[in-house]
Amino acid sequence: MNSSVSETVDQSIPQEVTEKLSMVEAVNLALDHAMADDQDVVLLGEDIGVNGGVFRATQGLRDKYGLKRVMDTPLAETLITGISIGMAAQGLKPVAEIQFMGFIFPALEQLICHAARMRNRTRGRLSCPMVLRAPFGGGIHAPEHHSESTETLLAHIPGLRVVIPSSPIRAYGLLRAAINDPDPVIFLEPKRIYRAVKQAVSYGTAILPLDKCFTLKQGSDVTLISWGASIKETMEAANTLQEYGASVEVIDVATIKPLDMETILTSVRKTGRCVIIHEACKSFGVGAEISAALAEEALADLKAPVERVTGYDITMPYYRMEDHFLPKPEDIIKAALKTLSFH
Amino acid sequence: MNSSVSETVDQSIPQEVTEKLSMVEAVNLALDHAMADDQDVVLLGEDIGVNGGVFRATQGLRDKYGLKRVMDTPLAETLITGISIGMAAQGLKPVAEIQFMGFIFPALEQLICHAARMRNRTRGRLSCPMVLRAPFGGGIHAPEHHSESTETLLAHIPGLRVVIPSSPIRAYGLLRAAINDPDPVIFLEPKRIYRAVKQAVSYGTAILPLDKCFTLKQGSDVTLISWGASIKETMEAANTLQEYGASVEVIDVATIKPLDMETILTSVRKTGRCVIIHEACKSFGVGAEISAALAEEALADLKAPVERVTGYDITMPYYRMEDHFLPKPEDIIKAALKTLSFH
Amino acid sequence: MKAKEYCHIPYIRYLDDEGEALQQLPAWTENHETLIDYYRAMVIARAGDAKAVALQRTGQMGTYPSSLGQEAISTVCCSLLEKDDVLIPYYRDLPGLMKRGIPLSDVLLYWGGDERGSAGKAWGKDFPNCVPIATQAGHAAGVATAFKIRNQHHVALVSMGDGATSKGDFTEALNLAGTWQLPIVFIINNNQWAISVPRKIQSGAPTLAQKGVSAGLPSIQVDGNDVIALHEAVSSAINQARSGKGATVIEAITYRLGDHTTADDASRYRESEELQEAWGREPIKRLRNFLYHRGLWDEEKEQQLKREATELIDSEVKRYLNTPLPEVSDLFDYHYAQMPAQLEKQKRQALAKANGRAH
Amino acid sequence: MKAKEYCHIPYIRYLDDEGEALQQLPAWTENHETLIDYYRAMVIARAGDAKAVALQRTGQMGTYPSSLGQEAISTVCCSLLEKDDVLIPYYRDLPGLMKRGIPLSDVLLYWGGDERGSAGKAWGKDFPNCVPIATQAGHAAGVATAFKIRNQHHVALVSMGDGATSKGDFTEALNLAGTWQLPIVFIINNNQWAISVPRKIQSGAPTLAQKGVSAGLPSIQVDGNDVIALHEAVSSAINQARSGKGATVIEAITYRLGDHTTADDASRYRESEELQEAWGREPIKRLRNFLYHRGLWDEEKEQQLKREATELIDSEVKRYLNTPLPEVSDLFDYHYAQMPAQLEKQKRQALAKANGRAH
Ligand SMILES: Cc1ncc(C[n+]2csc(CCOP(=O)(O)OP(=O)(O)O)c2C)c(N)n1
Ligand SMILES: Cc1ncc(C[n+]2csc(CCOP(=O)(O)OP(=O)(O)O)c2C)c(N)n1
Ligand SMILES: [Mg+2]
Ligand SMILES: [Mg+2]
Repeated sequence: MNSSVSETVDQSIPQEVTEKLSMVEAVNLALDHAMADDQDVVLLGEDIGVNGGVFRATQGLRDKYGLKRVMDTPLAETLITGISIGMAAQGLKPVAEIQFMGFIFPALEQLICHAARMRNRTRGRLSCPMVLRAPFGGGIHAPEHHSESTETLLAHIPGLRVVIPSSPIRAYGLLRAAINDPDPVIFLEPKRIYRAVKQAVSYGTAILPLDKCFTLKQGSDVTLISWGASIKETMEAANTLQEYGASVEVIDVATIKPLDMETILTSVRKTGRCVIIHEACKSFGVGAEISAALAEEALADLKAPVERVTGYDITMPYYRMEDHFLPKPEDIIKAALKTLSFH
Repeated sequence: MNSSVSETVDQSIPQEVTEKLSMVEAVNLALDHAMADDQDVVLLGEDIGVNGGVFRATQGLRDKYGLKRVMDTPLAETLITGISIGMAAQGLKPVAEIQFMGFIFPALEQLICHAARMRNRTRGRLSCPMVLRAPFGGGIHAPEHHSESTETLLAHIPGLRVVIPSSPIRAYGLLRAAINDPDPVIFLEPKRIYRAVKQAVSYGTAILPLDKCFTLKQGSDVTLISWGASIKETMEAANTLQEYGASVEVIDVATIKPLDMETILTSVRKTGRCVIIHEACKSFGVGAEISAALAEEALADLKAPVERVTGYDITMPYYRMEDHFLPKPEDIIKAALKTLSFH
Repeated sequence: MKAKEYCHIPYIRYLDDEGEALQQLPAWTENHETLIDYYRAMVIARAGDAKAVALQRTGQMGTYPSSLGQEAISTVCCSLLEKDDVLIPYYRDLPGLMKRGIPLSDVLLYWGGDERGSAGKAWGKDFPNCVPIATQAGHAAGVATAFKIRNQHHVALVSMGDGATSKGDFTEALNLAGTWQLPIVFIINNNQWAISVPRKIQSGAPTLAQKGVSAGLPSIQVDGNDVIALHEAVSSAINQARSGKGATVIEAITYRLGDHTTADDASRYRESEELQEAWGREPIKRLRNFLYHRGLWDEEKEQQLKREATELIDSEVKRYLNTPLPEVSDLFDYHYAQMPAQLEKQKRQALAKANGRAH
Repeated sequence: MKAKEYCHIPYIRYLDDEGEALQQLPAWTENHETLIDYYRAMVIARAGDAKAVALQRTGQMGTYPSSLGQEAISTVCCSLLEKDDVLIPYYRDLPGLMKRGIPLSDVLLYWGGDERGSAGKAWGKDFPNCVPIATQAGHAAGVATAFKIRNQHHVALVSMGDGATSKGDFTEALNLAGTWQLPIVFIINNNQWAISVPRKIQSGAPTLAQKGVSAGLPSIQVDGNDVIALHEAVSSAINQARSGKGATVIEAITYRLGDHTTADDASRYRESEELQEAWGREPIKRLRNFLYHRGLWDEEKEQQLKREATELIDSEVKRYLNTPLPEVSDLFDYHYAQMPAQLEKQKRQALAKANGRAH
């Protein structure tokens, strides 16, 4: 549990690779393999059957595994979550899809009061090995309620895990781990990068730990910390900063809860400078916990105040103006330069 | 908006005082006066009518204002919130009670997707002048789900205000302000101290601002920051620390969102040391935002890392063991001494 | 113990698929103006709807949910509402919104990603579009409660899809409507599909109207492509609500002739035969036949109406396309009547950033 | 268009308030063992319930919701369930839990603020107590779905109060049960009150059973103080579910003879006459009369049963009171199968603190 897991893109290219997959295809493959490996894995959600999900994450799985294992539900997120808990308590491993994270709120009572508590409430007699998947985040010019990032609400809940991949390989490895995990995992898929890059993914692709950050880039001057779709802008910013001569470390948090503060602390103790980037509103966001923990546990090592580059404390604007909300590479660069020039 | 509001306990004792009230009685009086002043104020919730609410916060109001203004609803928190929004959009000022904060989760979709957005969504054409009251917090040996503190979930939502009183006078002044406010306010009542102290409260008691912390005690060595029921333990700790010779400043945040960082920053810039105390789970709690903002904006002034004394990242234990969860004066003292002895 | 035995839901229909009367028509149909008005409204709405789809297809607007084939429901409902009544619509109500006097350009602005589409004066106290399914049912109950508290004889009319009837929000609102005798009309646009989920796997109940039975409410089915049947059902429900006798649930049977939205491809999950058949039942053709057969409509009027529609739509589309971007400050200014200091600070940052980019 | 006309809900009753047969009794009642077993179970449950209230009153236990007067429903339901069926109870199910073989001490531990009350082996796969109203309905639908997926002929039985029928969770689960033909029995303990809210202002529907009609489910009312009627209704519903014919909604009409919980004072909001009347209909007296009149029970048996009950309860209360506090580590150890590093750290802090206090 002590060493950081470095980016697996280059390490885990499996031997039997035939084609490269986008992130949403990697999700599909992970579901497929999990279902093939374990009869107890079942899928449920709105439009996941013949339609294959509105983003096609479950495409082809109904034909392959049948109606009993790929279930189109009525339109009711409270219900989807409630029955997942009921099935999980009987030993099935439901993987439920919430069509967009903006519609996850009816699920919260079930998640907070039951999924997160079943093991503790019964001292291990019953448990809740379920996964709740939801695409999230902005930047695809979607309608109202289709672009929010509210991972903080889930991260605050004891008993849940919250996982966010940012590449096809990590999507595959983390989703398979999430399904294997005996506890409830919220798996949030940054839909802006669903089809951004392709990577070779196969059955041999590594299953990844659920409590480890990924160090995507090593450096010594400043640590950029992000997750999900913002990893894209973060890497762009890192590359530009590198051109300016700064040595940049980039961490993809990926496992938001439990938070792997050890990897983060080790990095920031080294660099002394840190910028945290996320799409969610700033106040009371996940960035706050990371920033607070850094200052509490590594105050002496901080050469500059931690910077947060985030969404504003406003409702996600409709799409004409969403660009004004989302963190941009230049915002990240500016914040990094501010920490670098701090004295 | 620039100066801190200092504790009003001593300032606002009104002339026509006849008796001293507990906090829950002050809530009742605030509701009574708001209803007398404004025909548009209506109350709704479960058991708030003839029963007067399970904590008696609405006692006597149904008889006084009638069935149309004090409405017992069916058992449905989603509905309670939804109809409040509908009424508010028509210009009424609904004050809804959620019986315990542990049952607020079905209300979140309505709060997040509608109450918080109505003004922004319609660019001010419609608005949502509602108040949602809920008793919260542990320490009264209540059953499961009756003792949680999940204020963070609400604080992260743009468009909401979150207010938590910690004395009868503040309960009165803040609740009257919340009802007057043209936007949705979540008003969380720390039930552990519902009847802890009595203060003189009357119609003349000051209506308080909704975006200002209260400085309960001035000092120069360390700032203790808390809200709600934990103010009790925080004040006890402050008094003990004072006996030890430390000069302690105590801030009751009271208005969790929007957060009055100005008052907090001014204090911590002065003392250089800070302990944040809350009952909620530590990770991703309100304390994280305060701690992060302090380190980001006052790094140079911090003489010691900020300390957080909070609940653990676990489900609120059933009552036999809840004492192990709740912050105690000795925990606060220990943390304060740690910051005081830091070098 | 078969459920069907416990429950009888009436079904109202006046015109057959070809627009022929199936029974004696109600007296009000003698006044042809109403029927012609319905026809005109539906034709204009369909043209506006087609334009919205075209704007999306040509990259000039975002995702849009077409109301193709379902024009009758929304049109009749909103024609029968009075000005002080409140409409609580859902996202497939373009025809009704236009009937309420809301400019097409507002609706295009909304789907074009601009909050100002729900801001205009024409909206009155009507609710903006509602995306989170069935949540608007609670708002309708709240609006109706306000009417009741204030002794106002207004009505709240709320629309939703067949899928929406599965969400608890809907049944919670039904229950309250029954308990408090609220002046609401619940209208279900049963277009047979909730995205890819067909009606029969949305609910095992033989009708969706019978959801109202759970709350003790009068509940009926109506041919949702038959303006006469709709007019009968909705006007009677509105009268009942207005006179203090409580709410009604109306399930209007229709068909979604288009994709769910422009982001959807219905051919993935539904048979083209089903679609072809449904075209035979669509409401505009039906009413046109009726009017033609009675000599109330002719080709000249049709052409004139089409020109009118085109003219109106062109000018509204122009207004939409010419609407400049909102101010960056707008993103901040409408969150609170009194802007918090921290938000003020963020607003300044955003403005500075926007200025920086502009230069 | 009166809702009542659309909907007929049968009402089953065999015994009158005094325990006299109102109609020909079902054949199974000839086997007296079942009825005697019901009687014994209800008497023991009522004694256990009274003890729980007494423990709370004397400061030895936390808030407790008494099942006084409602023993028949829970007792009959849980007697008819098989071992591999799954019970999804709510907080007023002490009689049924005891019938399922769960020690009274477990239930006391739960209300005594100790998670281990839901941990014991005797619980099998049954669900622990559910506090957030109606949320358990979704769990039942999930359990039943699991049975269906695995081709297991088991049944999920879920109980809830009259108030719970207003919450959307309940109707969402009903709808799924109808759509997927799930093996569920929904049993509504209609004790006429949801804390201070009387049945008639909980819903305008003439029956709560008809909530099932909204989902196309067979739905009946039964006298909830009449074990024979309950047995008929529940066993038929269980059989139907077990044989793949889907779910049933049973509204059992009873009365909450006690306060809502020990934290409540019902005299604030309900008339004592209503309570007195309800005592005349309570289930234990009724069955006792029936058994006495048929010579199946006598004073000696009654005394013997009371002694048994006292003995059992005393020993369970002793076990409860002698249960030492849990370990502090328990607060942490059951959140995740694999404890996260950060939680491990917090656990060490908590243990250190606890040790510090102990010294
Ligand atoms: C709470 C919620 N869940 C999911 C969605 C995504 N979604 C949008 S429309 C739709 C189907 C709605 O079907 P129906 O109610 O029949 O209305 P229709 O679109 O057919 O008019 C879904 C699942 C949503 N908007 N809100
Ligand atoms: C979601 C939720 N809201 C509120 C409560 C508080 N509460 C506990 S019991 C109760 C009344 C329940 O009445 P009913 O369903 O009739 O069951 P009964 O207690 O009468 O058996 C309420 C409002 C709760 N437990 N859960
Ligand atoms: Mg539909
Ligand atoms: Mg009840």
